[in-house]
Amino acid sequence: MGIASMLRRGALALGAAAIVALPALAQRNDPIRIGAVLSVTGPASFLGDPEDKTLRLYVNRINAAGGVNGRPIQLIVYDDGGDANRARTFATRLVEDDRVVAMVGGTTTGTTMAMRPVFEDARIPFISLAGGIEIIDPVSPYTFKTPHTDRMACEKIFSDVRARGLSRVALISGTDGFGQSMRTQCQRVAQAAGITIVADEQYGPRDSDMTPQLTRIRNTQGVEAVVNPGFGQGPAIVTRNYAQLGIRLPLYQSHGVASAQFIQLATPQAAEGVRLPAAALLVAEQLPANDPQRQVLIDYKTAFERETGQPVSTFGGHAYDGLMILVEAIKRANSTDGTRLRDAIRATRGFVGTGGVVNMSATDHMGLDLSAFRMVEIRNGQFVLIGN
Amino acid sequence: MGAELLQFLVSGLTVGAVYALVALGFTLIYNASDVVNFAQGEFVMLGGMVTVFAVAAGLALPLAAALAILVAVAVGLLLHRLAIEPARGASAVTLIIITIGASIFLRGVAQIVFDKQFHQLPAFSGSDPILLAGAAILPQSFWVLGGAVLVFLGLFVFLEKTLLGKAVLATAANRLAARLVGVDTSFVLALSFGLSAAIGALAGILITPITLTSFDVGTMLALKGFAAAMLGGMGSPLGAVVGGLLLGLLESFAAGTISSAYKDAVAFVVILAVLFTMPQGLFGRRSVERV
Amino acid sequence: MTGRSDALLSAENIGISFGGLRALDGVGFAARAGEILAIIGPNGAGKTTLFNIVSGLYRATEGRITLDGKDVTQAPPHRLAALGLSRTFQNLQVFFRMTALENVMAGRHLREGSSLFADLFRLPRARRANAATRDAAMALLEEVGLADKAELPAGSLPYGALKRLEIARALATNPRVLLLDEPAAGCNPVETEEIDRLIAQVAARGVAVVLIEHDMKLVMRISRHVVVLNQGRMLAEGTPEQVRTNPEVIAAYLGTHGVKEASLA
Amino acid sequence: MSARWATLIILAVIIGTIPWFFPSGFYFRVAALIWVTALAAVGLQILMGQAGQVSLGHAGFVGIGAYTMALGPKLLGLDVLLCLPLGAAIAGCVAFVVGRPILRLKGHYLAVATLGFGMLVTMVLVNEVALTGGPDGIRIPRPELLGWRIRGGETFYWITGGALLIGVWIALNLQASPSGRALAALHDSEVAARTVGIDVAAHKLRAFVIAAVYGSVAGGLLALMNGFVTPDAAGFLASIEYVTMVVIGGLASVPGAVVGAALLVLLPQTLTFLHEYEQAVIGLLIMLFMIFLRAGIVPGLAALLRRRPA
Repeated sequence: MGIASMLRRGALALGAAAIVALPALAQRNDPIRIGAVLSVTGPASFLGDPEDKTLRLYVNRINAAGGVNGRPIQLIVYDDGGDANRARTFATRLVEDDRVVAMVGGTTTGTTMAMRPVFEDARIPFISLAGGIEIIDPVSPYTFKTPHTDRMACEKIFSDVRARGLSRVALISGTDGFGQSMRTQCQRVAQAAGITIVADEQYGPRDSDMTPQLTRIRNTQGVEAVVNPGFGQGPAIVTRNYAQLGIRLPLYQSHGVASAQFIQLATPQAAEGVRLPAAALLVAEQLPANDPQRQVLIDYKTAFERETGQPVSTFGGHAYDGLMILVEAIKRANSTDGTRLRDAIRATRGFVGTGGVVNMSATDHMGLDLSAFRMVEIRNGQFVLIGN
Repeated sequence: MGAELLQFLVSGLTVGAVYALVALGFTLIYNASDVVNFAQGEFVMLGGMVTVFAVAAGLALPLAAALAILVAVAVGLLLHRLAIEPARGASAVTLIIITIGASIFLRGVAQIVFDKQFHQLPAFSGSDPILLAGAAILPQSFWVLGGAVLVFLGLFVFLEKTLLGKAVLATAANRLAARLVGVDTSFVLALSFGLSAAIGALAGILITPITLTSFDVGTMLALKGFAAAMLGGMGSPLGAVVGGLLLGLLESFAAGTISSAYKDAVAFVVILAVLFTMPQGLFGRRSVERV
Repeated sequence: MTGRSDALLSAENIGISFGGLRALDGVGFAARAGEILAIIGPNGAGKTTLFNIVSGLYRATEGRITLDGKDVTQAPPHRLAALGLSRTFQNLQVFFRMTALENVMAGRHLREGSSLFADLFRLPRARRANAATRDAAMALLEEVGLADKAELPAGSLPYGALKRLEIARALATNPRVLLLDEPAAGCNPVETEEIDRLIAQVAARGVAVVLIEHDMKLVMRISRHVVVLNQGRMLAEGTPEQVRTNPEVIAAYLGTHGVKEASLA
Repeated sequence: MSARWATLIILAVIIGTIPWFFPSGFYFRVAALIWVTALAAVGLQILMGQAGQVSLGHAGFVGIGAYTMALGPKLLGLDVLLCLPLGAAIAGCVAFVVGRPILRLKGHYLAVATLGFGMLVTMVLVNEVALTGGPDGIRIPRPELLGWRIRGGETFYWITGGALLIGVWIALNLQASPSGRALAALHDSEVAARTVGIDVAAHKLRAFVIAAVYGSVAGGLLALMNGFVTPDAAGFLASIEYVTMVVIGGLASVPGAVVGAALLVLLPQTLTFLHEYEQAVIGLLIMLFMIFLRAGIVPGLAALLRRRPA
């Protein structure tokens, strides 16, 4: 081997070393590292994708506006594909390798629960974007969440059912995490809400025809309303099949379909009259001018739709809320120390997000009450806010 | 009661027709190569997604559908040319893993080229259900069933009445012998990939108005289609059709009468029961072990 | 006739149908220790089917098979092997992914007396069994003249060697009855001679050898008794001399060419 | 003999020394994940590579092992560490019962039957919410040994590394033993295997049970180190992944299963920079590996090395 080639190899090795060393140098620039593990692909990509887009969009905006406390934010996003084991690995990576100061993410309750111990052990604040109530009940010191819980969705739906003078409800749920978790919560709160569950059907996350289940529900004696916990394409097919079979009972969808896309997928005719509990994001323009959320919602909606060309969904909104709560907490704490940051997040009061007005406390790591949920009805292909 | 059973029947047949088309795609490629093509579901995805995006881009539905089939066929041929042909002579399991890789690849590309949202297509001839003896049937169901029947008939005529079809059958029966009598088995394999892709894409186009579509619909369909092909007997086109319809019916009747949570389990238990009594499936070649 | 009391293996009145097709009907034979019995007949006569039934791979529709006086008509192949019946195959059934030595070692399966537990944890028992098997297999390879090819993958051996390898593997089970399905097919004269010698050696040890063979020279030279099948039925049976001169056999099977060949033997 | 020891020594050296090069605790986690996944893959290698029986339901046994860690303490009040052998026993029994009828099937029919088994396991885990926590998963208590809480990536690294070493040792023992020879024989020719006295059904069943025990122990360790498990662990996609690992590493090779597992665990970690292109690239790489090293990585590279004398 000639000297020239040896030199060339040496130079290559040096170059490689420089590349490896670069991130270390860059740290002196001191960006605030925020991690996110999202289900951007996989069965929950319907949720994870808008979350991903929202985080990237707003981190860019914040950095363009000068960052937080004069420091830029560095967002590190990993895609867990919906797999809890992989999520856990990425969580470890964020903590051990990327040394993030906080985490916004965890698209599903399953991935969130798998990641929680990593952040709790490392004393790093973790704001989850998943619905399951077990994430924050009982409270873990460093874990927060922004979406309403599925229990709240059930309570909201059931109170609307009662307001219509009805009480006998049939459930048809997806067997995905979202559907199963909400189904369980609905069964738990039914009695207290004065509701009797008279039928309990299920469908797989990729099923393409739910007429057998709905036929069974139709043939069940005394059903007065039908509730469909689920997300993705399942509820759209349920809604279509519901119309196809000519069932006239009130149909309730969950907050899992809270996107204009749902109406397109289910077709406006079939979706006519369907009600669902949703964050105000869907009906931003219909809010009274003095509603504190109105401006926040319209801003987010415009920004998201302009950036992505896709209809806004409440899931992206959860990510917005999580990021903004964190950013405000960093400003208030003027620190990125885990515990001080946690205390600052806990001290969030009157934060106006897309999901509602958030008031956290040491015992409430979500900070939303039932009023944050609005009951909307689909009329003529539009979400319409109905008085409550 | 009768209306209810009819409802399950139509639901089962519609879903089953799609399984049957996927199973048929498996069978064609399997017969030409012993490869179980786990990317078969991606052809269904391509059929639906390309049509959706072509319609959104302003193409008329028939044109969009034709384009989708062309795209799927091109992908099928490329898959054969670039991934299966170079690995010729490798063991069946190696080839199967290649198709699994292909399926991951195609899904990965689809989520970039298209998106990760769900999409719908308008029904071809209205979405007002037809009431038949108390059962509500979507017009699109007839499209699906009719399309499936046409494919079955067309394939039957092709295999039995044309020289090329006979070459395909000969290859399926005995590859070596077929090669000896002058059949270009490599061409037959390419043809099978093209044909399977076309059938899969057609299934995707027909079913999308009922079931919606997204970049990842293929996995579950491949799984069900594979099970259907096994139930019918691998290698038998008739078996693929019967297996597919039977699987669809099993699921719909199980969901409607036994348990909707365990309907897939019921279907699989029946498949296992069939295989235990008929280890080659319903219509599989029952061969005595030659030694 | 069939069913002689001193027969080690006897098959009586064997019949089998495949989907309505009568493949064998009323066929039988008896093999005695130390004796070489040949089964001959034109292609499709049912010789290999008979072997498949006797070795337990197929289940006869009717008939009775006894091994050393025990009724083994329903016994699966591995039970038969344990009782001392082993065989080779017309279309080679070699373990192609193994070496020649390992092929023969696999044939020692029944003699190894190791347990799964011992195997998994490599207990002394398993190691001893392995070593003993290796020595025995090596000796057998020596006997069939393949010792120098012991470590080669079986897939790389020539056809004639594979035939002998199968015999070695069959012998590894310590059989009392050995079924050989065309052991000399595809072998050159030198190899045929070697196989000839090998078969005689085995029989001399007291093994009952049943042979399917097309090579008439070989058949006439080494067998004591010949059974002729035609279209699934018994055509004739007797000493090579009796069969050779049987006009029915000549007409149906041997033909002019065969007669000439047989008379040369 | 020597190849067996060489494999074990190389693996032991790798497990023993790579922690020196780990820049952060995260690498312990990834490496532990490789060891534990490889353990499951080695089990499948015994079934698929040595005995030649396909299983598309291997993750079902991983799931049984993992959920035993959660349900044993919850339902029976058992110590979580006791649940590791319990899970192995349960998986072994399930495999014994299920394997009997299933293993009569061959090739693709066996594939679909094992697929069905895996689906049934997943379905129970998903649907029996009250028992299993449903799709959102269930927590596993943190283990304690003599009052010492087992936790931390480093601890699990050594536990899983040790388990893999034992697993590979056993698999290699089997391969070179009379039982292993019987498996290899029935893999090559069932007919010939039967005629030399090998009870084919019994040996297949043994391989199935052994594979199930491997899967279950791996699942239990995975659950322990995650402290949490969801039905994904038992799912069809996981089963496909195990098959891919075994085939891509080299069906006939025990170390191949380890290499295959390492590859499939590392790919998603190293390709994160590709963002949305990651899936496509992973698919492409799987295809390329199989096209160019069709016997698998380990046998393929070994053949290349042999062809090119040093």
